[in-house]
Amino acid sequence: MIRNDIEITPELIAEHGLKPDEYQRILDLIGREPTLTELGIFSAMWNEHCSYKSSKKWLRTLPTTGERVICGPGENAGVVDIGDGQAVIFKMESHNHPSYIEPHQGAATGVGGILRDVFTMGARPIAALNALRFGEPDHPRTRHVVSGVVAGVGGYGNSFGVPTVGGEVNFDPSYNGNCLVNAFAAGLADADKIFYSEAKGVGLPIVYLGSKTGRDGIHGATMASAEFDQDTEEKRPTVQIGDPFSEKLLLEACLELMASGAVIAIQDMGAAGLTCSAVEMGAKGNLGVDLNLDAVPCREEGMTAYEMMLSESQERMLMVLDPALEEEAKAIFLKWDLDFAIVGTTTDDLRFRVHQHGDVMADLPIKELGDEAPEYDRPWEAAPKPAALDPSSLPAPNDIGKALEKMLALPDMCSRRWVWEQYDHLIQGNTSVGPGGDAAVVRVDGTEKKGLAFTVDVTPRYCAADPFEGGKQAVAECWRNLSAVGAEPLAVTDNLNFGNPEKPDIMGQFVGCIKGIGEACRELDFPVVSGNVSLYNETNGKGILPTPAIGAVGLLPDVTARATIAFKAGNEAIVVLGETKGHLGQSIYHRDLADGRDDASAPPPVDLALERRHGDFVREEIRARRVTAVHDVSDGGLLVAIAEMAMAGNMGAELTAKTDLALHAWAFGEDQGRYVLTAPAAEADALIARAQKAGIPAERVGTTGTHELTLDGGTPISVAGLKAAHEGWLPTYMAAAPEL
Amino acid sequence: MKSAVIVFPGSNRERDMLNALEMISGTRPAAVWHADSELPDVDLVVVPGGFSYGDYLRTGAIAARAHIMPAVAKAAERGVRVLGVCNGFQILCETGLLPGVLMRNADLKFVCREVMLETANADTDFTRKYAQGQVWRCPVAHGEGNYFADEATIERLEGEGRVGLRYAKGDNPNGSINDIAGILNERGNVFGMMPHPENMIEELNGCTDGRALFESVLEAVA
Amino acid sequence: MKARIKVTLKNGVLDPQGKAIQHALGALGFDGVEGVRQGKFIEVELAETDKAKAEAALDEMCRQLLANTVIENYAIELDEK
Amino acid sequence: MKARIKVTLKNGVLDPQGKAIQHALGALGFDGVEGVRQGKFIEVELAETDKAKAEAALDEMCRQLLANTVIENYAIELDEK
Ligand SMILES: Nc1ncnc2c1ncn2[C@@H]1O[C@H](COP(=O)(O)OP(=O)(O)O)[C@@H](O)[C@H]1O
Ligand SMILES: [Mg+2]
Repeated sequence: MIRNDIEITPELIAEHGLKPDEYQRILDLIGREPTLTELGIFSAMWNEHCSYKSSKKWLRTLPTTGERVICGPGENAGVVDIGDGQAVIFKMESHNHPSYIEPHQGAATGVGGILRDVFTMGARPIAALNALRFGEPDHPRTRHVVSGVVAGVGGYGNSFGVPTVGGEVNFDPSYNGNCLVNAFAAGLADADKIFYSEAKGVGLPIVYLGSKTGRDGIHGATMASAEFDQDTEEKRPTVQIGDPFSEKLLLEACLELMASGAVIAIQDMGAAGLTCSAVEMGAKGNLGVDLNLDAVPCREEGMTAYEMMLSESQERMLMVLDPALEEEAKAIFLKWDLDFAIVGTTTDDLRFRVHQHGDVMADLPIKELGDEAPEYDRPWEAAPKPAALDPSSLPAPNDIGKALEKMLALPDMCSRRWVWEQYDHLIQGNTSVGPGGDAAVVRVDGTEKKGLAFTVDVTPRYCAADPFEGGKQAVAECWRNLSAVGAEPLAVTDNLNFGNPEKPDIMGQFVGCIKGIGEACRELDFPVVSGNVSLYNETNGKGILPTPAIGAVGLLPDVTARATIAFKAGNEAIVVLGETKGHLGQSIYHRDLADGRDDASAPPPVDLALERRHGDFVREEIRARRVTAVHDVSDGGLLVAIAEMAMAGNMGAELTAKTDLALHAWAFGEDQGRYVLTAPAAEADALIARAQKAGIPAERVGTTGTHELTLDGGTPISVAGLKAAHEGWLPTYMAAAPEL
Repeated sequence: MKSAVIVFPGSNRERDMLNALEMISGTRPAAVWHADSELPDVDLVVVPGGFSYGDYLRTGAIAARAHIMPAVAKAAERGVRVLGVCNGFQILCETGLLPGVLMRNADLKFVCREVMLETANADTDFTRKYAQGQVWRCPVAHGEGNYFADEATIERLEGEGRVGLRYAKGDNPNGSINDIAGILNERGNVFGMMPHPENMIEELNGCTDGRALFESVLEAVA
Repeated sequence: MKARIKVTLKNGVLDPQGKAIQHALGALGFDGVEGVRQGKFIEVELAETDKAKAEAALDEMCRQLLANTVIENYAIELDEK
Repeated sequence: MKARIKVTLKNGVLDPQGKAIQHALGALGFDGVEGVRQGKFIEVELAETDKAKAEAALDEMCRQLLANTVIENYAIELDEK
């Protein structure tokens, strides 16, 4: 039993992640020593995760508004108008640390959390994506983490019933002790039926919904409880277990409840569940909150106020209820076998009061818990702008075909089929383009042809070399992936994963990336409507590669006019859009085939005006059904893009490199803003003419056909051989040490 | 055709099935809640895919004991066609309407991909619109589709033409015995299958090979 | 009253999990693993205080739900009070 | 040598399966079921004939594969020969 009147020692304060000056701030704010429960509440509200104390200043610089933006950052997820009275609601969130400790459950609960964020706002989830970063393949823990994370992501989404349609996977030593699991979810709702977390009305019941509260994930408390809790025979695991079945019930019950008109405000319980959700709802509505913990449904006996306030048990919600509809609301939850308990009331005195067993366990000013959270302008230091790489410093490969095959079988470049075949990407029956292409395309349920496209992207090695360009590039690549399927890019969400912000160089990476993201989003009219920051991702003092993952959503008026990457027929012209300059700095070729792991040269620069021009052109061509396949050029460069199209279509091509560049620079350079298109041979000239008229460099580089790729009349490269290499690496790697 | 789709807590492909049946039969099926004890008067009862009750304990085990299931069994007795897809197949096995059991996939992984199916018996109410031996495309999405029954049962199933669908050679995604993808009861009016024909019925799906399965039932009850 | 129930696959019933575990143990370098079978271990807490009644109820539970008696055996063990 | 391993969830760890089973038992009319926890029961057949060695090997197997020691406990029982 943890007592509430325990002496607040400096050690206890430190264990709660509060700095001495932050504790002083608490003392000044409340004019007395906090109780243990209050200390817990402060630690939850003022930690990096909830308060964004290191990042807030910079997040404010992001563009968050736009014609279609119904709700930007500040709610559970962003809301964007997609016409016809409909809205898409989406967000991305990290579950990095829990996933490293227990990969399966960590990833599963990450997916559960983001799905809840989306349906809390009244949306039925229609798509999930996941951006995953693992340690180097040879690291002893990597396989275990990969296998658990993938099983966890799949296990939760499959059972819940949302199609997992895309994502990304990278391997890098910087993630050896700190994997990244970033989960994205999108949902669909009527634009006039969005639910928010702002409480309204005094004296109204606050209702607890969903699963019961247990001692899951009580972080700060673990150490404390070890001390106070001498007679526990086993150290309490803090791992949260996902229960997708309960979440599915919660979804159905919530949507039914929302349709009933009983919901005034609603908020899911995520990190520091009851504390964060109750404080946010009250503070947003300028109301106080009185909680009666005796009414909270508990899974375990003897839970203290401290534990209940900090528990991160999953599949729970809090709402302000219209009392007139209480019986109706309750019946819905009982029908779905979920807990429904009135645990509090809204008040007009702006206090956050927590009662248990007749005692007041906490009594704090509710606004200040959020508003007065520390905010830091952390010192930052920008790394010097890197110089461009001299392409002639890189050796040419002996055999370009062998180099291509090797490249396609690299951990970072191989097929992710092993991953996404464990995800149900078809459920709901609306998947038009699943994993394996540029962006996923999902038909809007109930419409004939309207569609939404989704992608998540970032190239961490670019961000490490030049945070600003890397930030820009992440947004540009999203833009490109959406355009490449024919979608109009609407808006983005971000998941900013970095190391320790107290180090000026790491903070410099953060600031640089945000500036780059902001600039790209502004230039491309691509507002940031939601997001999440994950800092302190480091092991033994070494940070991860800066990884600001961007998730993006686009709109298609007609999914039958979307493009896919596969070659469709023989004798079609292959046209490259955009200029090929052979930029090899930070390229996969340099890093993995030319020994450039320590490359510090500049990543390919991103020209945003050109991105827009090229993307707009490609989208128009797709919508006019004038092109038969489209793929953007990214990691690995042009030849890799073409090979991916060939493998997807099981068809070869004859290619000619009309260039002054060294062949490997032409083939593997990672210049931005490029697309590969195919069109019937007879229409190639017209396509090129249209592009040039739009001011876009376009060039025919070959013709589809046969079962081989031939470059400049060289040795034919078997597409089947490439495919075997490409498809083979991940399953082979994972089979080496099977897991259960 | 009048049809009903049973909905359990945790079912999640019931909407796909409702939509598919409506698209193909022209009539919106009734969605029947697990806690009901009666079925409407229908020609076809479908137990859809999903994770009923989280598939906790054993797949389909808890759903098989739901209130509505005796009514489904009675309907089957009366000769009403009953189709179980994926979790529905697992549930029908658990209720005993179909023999055998679906174990975890041999590689213990959930698998979602397109497979080739072979119509092993085209002379059934569920497959008549396919040609005998026809190979067609259909997605699977399951973690426990590894069909198993004792030798005697398998022999009977095979001998009586009750294996309706098989995974085409080399395309068995789960280790299922004899590549079995779908089986019939003795009378031929109850059919269970792991793949999802309801996700292969319109241009959006890239192929419409799954339609013929529903069209077969449509014809059978006409 | 506390009960522990072991549910095991009958002989001859395919056990993909057991097979996979055996294989994985081999891959991890454990030699001489000649067979693995995986079953379930279910702990039930009952209000009932009469041992005979509890046993009868548990047996029914196993038959009706906890075990699929076509392929599984079960064994019930009750805490002595 | 034959071994039986029980793998159970640690105290306090949520057991969605157990919860669902408990609920289902209630729906089937079994009263007084106050809690259900589901674990695994694994039977392993070893070539090893030395009890101490077998025990050590099994312990390693549990740590490395059979149990997820972050959330699970395990208990090993060896056949007396
Ligand atoms: N990097 C970011 N960019 C834009 N918005 C952000 C970012 N990080 C967080 N936000 C916004 O801040 C709010 C709080 O985020 P968070 O605490 O992660 O949400 P939740 O409480 O739903 O988990 C959300 O509305 C989120 O969209
Ligand atoms: Mg939230």
